[in-house]
Amino acid sequence: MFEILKNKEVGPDIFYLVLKCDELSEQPKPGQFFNVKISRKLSTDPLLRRPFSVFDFDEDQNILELVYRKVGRGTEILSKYKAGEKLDVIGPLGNPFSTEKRSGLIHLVGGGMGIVPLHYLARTLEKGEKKVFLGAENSDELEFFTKRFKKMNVEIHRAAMTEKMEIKGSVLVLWMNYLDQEKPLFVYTCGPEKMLSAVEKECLKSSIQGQLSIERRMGCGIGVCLSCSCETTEGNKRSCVDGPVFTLGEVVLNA
Amino acid sequence: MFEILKNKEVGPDIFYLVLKCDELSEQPKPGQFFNVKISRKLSTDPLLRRPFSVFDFDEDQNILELVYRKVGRGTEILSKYKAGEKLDVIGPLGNPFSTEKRSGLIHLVGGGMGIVPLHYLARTLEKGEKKVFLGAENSDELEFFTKRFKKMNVEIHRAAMTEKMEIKGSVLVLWMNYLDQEKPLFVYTCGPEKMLSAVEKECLKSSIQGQLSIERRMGCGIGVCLSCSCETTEGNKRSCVDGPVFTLGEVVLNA
Amino acid sequence: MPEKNASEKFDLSIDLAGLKLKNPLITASGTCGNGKELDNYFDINKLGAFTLKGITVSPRKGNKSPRIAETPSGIINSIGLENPGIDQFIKKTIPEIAEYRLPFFCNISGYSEAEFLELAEKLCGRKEIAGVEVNLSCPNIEGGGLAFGTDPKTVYSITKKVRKIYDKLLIVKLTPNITDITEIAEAAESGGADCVSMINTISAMKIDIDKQKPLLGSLTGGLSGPAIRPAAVKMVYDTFKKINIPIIGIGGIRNGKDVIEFMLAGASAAGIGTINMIEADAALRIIGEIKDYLKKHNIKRLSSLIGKVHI
Amino acid sequence: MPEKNASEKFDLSIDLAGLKLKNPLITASGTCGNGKELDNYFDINKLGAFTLKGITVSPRKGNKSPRIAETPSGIINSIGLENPGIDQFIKKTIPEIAEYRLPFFCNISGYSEAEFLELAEKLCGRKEIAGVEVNLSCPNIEGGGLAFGTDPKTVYSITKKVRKIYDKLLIVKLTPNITDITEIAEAAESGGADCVSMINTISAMKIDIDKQKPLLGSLTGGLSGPAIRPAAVKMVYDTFKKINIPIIGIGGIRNGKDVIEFMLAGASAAGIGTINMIEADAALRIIGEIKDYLKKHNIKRLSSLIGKVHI
Ligand SMILES: Cc1cc2nc3c(=O)[nH]c(=O)nc-3n(C[C@H](O)[C@H](O)[C@H](O)COP(=O)(O)OP(=O)(O)OC[C@H]3O[C@@H](n4cnc5c(N)ncnc54)[C@H](O)[C@@H]3O)c2cc1C
Ligand SMILES: Cc1cc2nc3c(=O)[nH]c(=O)nc-3n(C[C@H](O)[C@H](O)[C@H](O)COP(=O)(O)OP(=O)(O)OC[C@H]3O[C@@H](n4cnc5c(N)ncnc54)[C@H](O)[C@@H]3O)c2cc1C
Ligand SMILES: Cc1cc2nc3c(=O)[nH]c(=O)nc-3n(C[C@H](O)[C@H](O)[C@H](O)COP(=O)(O)O)c2cc1C
Ligand SMILES: Cc1cc2nc3c(=O)[nH]c(=O)nc-3n(C[C@H](O)[C@H](O)[C@H](O)COP(=O)(O)O)c2cc1C
Ligand code: FES
Ligand code: FES
Repeated sequence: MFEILKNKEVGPDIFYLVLKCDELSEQPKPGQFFNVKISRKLSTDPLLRRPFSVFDFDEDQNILELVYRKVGRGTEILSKYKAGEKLDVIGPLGNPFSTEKRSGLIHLVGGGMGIVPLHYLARTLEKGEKKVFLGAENSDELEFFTKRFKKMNVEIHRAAMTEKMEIKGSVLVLWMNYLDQEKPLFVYTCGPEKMLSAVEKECLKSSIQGQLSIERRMGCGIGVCLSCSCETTEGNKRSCVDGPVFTLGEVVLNA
Repeated sequence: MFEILKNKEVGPDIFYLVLKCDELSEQPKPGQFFNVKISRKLSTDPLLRRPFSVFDFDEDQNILELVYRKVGRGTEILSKYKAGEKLDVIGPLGNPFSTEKRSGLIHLVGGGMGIVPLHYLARTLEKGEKKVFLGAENSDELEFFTKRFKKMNVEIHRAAMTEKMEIKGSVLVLWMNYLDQEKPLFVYTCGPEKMLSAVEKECLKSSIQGQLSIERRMGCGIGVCLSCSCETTEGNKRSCVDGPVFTLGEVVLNA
Repeated sequence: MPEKNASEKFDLSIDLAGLKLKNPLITASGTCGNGKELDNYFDINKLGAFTLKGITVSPRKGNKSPRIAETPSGIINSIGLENPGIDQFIKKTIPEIAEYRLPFFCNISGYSEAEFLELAEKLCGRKEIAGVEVNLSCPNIEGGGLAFGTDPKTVYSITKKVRKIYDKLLIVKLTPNITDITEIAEAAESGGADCVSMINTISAMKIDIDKQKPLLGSLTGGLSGPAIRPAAVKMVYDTFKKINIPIIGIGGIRNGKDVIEFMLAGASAAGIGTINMIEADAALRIIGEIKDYLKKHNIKRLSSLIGKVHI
Repeated sequence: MPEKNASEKFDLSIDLAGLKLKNPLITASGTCGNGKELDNYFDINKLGAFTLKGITVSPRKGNKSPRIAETPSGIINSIGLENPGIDQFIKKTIPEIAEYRLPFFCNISGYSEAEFLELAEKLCGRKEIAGVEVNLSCPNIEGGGLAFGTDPKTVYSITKKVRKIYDKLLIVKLTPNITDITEIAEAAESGGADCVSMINTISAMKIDIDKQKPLLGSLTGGLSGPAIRPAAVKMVYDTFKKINIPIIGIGGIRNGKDVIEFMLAGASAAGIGTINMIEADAALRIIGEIKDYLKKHNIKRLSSLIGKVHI
């Protein structure tokens, strides 16, 4: 059981959840996720856990940060929890981003809540030249993320669908503008599958290596139920334990 | 939604729950109960509400006091709620004790959590001679109740099953000792059905009038489902709306 | 700007085999009393229709208590059709409901074909009653073996005979404790039912592990509440493909989204049962939630959603 | 004081048609992977037995995603028996499980009688496998109409033929989507099954009301989890009266009390499914809770509870 230190709205229906987690078996890596039980102890509804990516982690104090959007029943109930209450959380789970040192430009392309794991990733890739491309519906949704990305050594580019930031439109278009001028060494991406698919296509076309993180509906999060199977070049894989991070080109995406 | 002001253990597995309830449609009367939803908003488990008798009510400040024993899943979850949280509660429900003025001795006989409604009843019957007989497993279970009854004009007699208080044994035996010496004008009783049945028998034998409050497993608490039916001299009645308070001799008890 | 105002108006009305309901919400039998209990909490005239408590020929005391047990997101009941019998019902209940302005359905249960016919006959011509719901499915009754509603031939026969006698809305209520519920629905349709209502409760039991005895006085009972909704939706979905009469979807509805789910699956109306036991005025909230959905999706007529998932 | 210590020891062992299990907990097929996944969280040798994921003759990719939906206190799955096929299973999975010291059961699904026989034949004589569970009940497979397990004759025939080929523990797994599950249990017993396991999932569906489409890729699926427990307990209770072979009770078990409930109803062992997806090491907690119950009630042998509610 992890104690809630903070659970507050930081954007339109976007919540920032900070947990004190002293009994972690291992330090989370970027791209991994935690699986949160939403119901109270002894209640069986909602039954399934909800997966959330690591937004940040402080290894000195064992403080885990998550960011989630209120989209349905589970996240709505979660948003009502107060500081001081405890949550039943398991993790870290899943296959992380590769964070080996690379000497060259790195792009991080995130859409919507897909931005979350890229934050911890960018923090971990501390050294080295990085550009992060953030997209959302409007600038309010990006405010909290921007504030946090500004604290680190990374160049930030932003697009919103309903108002002009660097451009008005999708982050994909914004990113492709840059791709016309420069060829990154490696691309990390997370967001809606349509976006992932487009990013992947561009990268493969230009022989740019990279990784994506996908969000398939999960049952267990620990590899036992096959709810999260995705088709890959090597047959079906489980996105919870074999993913959520995959190499570009590996997974058949629902575009 | 009523705000929880206090929810703390005041005896072995016995909790004292204080609620601020400003939107009450009417002031509760002794013997009435409130029906408490245990699950969080949007959760459907536990599904049914749990009925609890009024322990006390402050009409100036709209403060409702309940006392409950942790016996199962619902009360266990309830015991975890903290001050500041809100509870979905409906009431007051049910048919109350008659509190007409009576000039004569009144006995109140309560066993276990059956003591709860007798407290508010005794408070309401402020004037007039009253003796209250309290029974429980041990003195710890009676401590909180005793403290509260001491604050009012009432003579207190106590029995415990596992240790000697006024006697060691059941409150029934204790009460019958007094009954040998005096004939009350009216008897109110609440507790296990076996006890109610014995009290009723004694009263009917000695032509003493009185009322009892029974606890039947309820579905709705508002008279729509017939889960709580009990057989009476006038056919089936619903213990939630026609009761929980009945006249001695009216209900067929499970002795 | 009259258009804007107009676009805020939603048509929740439903045509139930010729009977017009102002909205799809119908109380499910046995969970809502006979009107006045709920009317303490809200104006029941706001409901689409009201199904009364189950009625039998002779008075019944019902089952031994306890009659209710809680299970995960559900309840098991074994009320056992406690009711004063049809004659008392006609004398006392019918005059009581006369004061309300909404259609009332009478839920009838028999222990033989003859009893169903007797009940239908006695209700025939009662202007206060808009329809009869034939309960072929109550699993609580100790009437030797399975419920009437598990055999298509019996269902056809009872429906046909009741149809001959009863000229207003005839609803047949289906039991889910069956391999293929669509066969029974087809039998009811062939027999002349105007619509089917589904589902009744799922056979279930709970054991008191401390006493090492069944918890309910009658040993077993019927499961209802949100727990059963996914099974009920599937049955409505399957049945919609097979019959041409309207379906009243019932089972675990607790909010407007659930009503929409049943309607998309094929229901024309929605029965609300267990939720009323927890929240007496749930119907008011649900109507609001249905409107919110229509608004969000810019849908004018709720009835346009019926069976839409099949398209 | 040796007596005191002795009274703290409980015998949790169970005799499953001659196979001795150290405790009644058996993983339910498809919800627990094939051993190593759960072994990351606890020593799976502590389980009574382990049922492996469903296997078919040919490899299967499973159903389209989404394959899982949440419902009140339950889930609907439509995995669709994704598996590598029996040959790959024998080559890769069997060597992997060889390292554990507990009985493994192989859950087999066929699309024809012949396939069941082929599967049984290939597993026959494999010392790593203690038994075969014949899944006649999976509702997910689009195999034309109802599941094998809804017809007593088919069940009898398949059981009898598999029995001829397969000499170790033969479990027949029953579907709850049926009017009378006891008929099927009797057919399995007559066919020579050593025990039955029950229940598989209940047919169900969920609709995505915003997309106005079924939520699951395969449209419908099977309901499991606490929601179905009351129905499962009732079926075990009914079946216990009719057959003389042991029952593995499955359906919504989440704690020790639920195991006790199933055993009182008539189960000799308990399958744990959905709970493992939420709490990987639930089995350890459950074993502790069973001991707490035995202690509280001063019961020495857990097996003394089997069917006790019938007495
Ligand atoms: C690996 C992974 C990491 C994620 N990280 C984040 C994150 O950091 N921040 C964030 O806001 N969201 C994240 N999500 C999505 C998040 O899990 C869902 O938004 C959330 O589970 C929705 O729950 P709900 O009850 O509010 O919605 P409901 O729609 O009511 O949920 C019903 C069921 O569907 C599942 N579900 C619904 N939407 C999704 C979805 N998009 N992906 C997967 N399952 C879904 C739920 O888990 C639940 O089982 C992540 C998902 C995955 C798979
Ligand atoms: C009119 C009335 C007034 C009551 N007042 C008090 C009170 O002031 N203080 C107090 O401690 N208890 C009181 N009770 C009993 C209290 O309602 C139950 O102890 C409580 O509902 C148990 O819930 P649970 O989930 O912990 O137990 P569980 O056993 O897990 O409950 C399961 C179900 O059984 C019902 N149930 C279990 N025990 C009882 C019981 N004894 N009576 C009725 N229903 C039961 C529950 O409501 C629930 O629906 C009262 C009961 C009634 C009917
Ligand atoms: C307490 C109770 C009493 C019921 N009585 C009847 C009845 O008399 N006749 C009938 O046809 N169905 C009866 N039912 C079944 C309901 O009408 C309904 O079909 C079922 O509860 C499923 O809907 P729900 O999940 O919304 O409750 C009863 C259900 C409950 C819970
Ligand atoms: C994800 C999932 C996969 C399943 N796969 C199988 C299977 O392959 N074979 C089978 O016989 N049952 C399968 N089942 C059914 C379970 O074994 C079990 O019978 C059912 O889930 C009820 O138990 P529970 O409520 O404890 O989960 C599966 C269930 C789930 C949830
Ligand atoms: S979610 Fe269960 S295997 Fe991935
Ligand atoms: S509890 Fe429903 S009528 Fe009394």
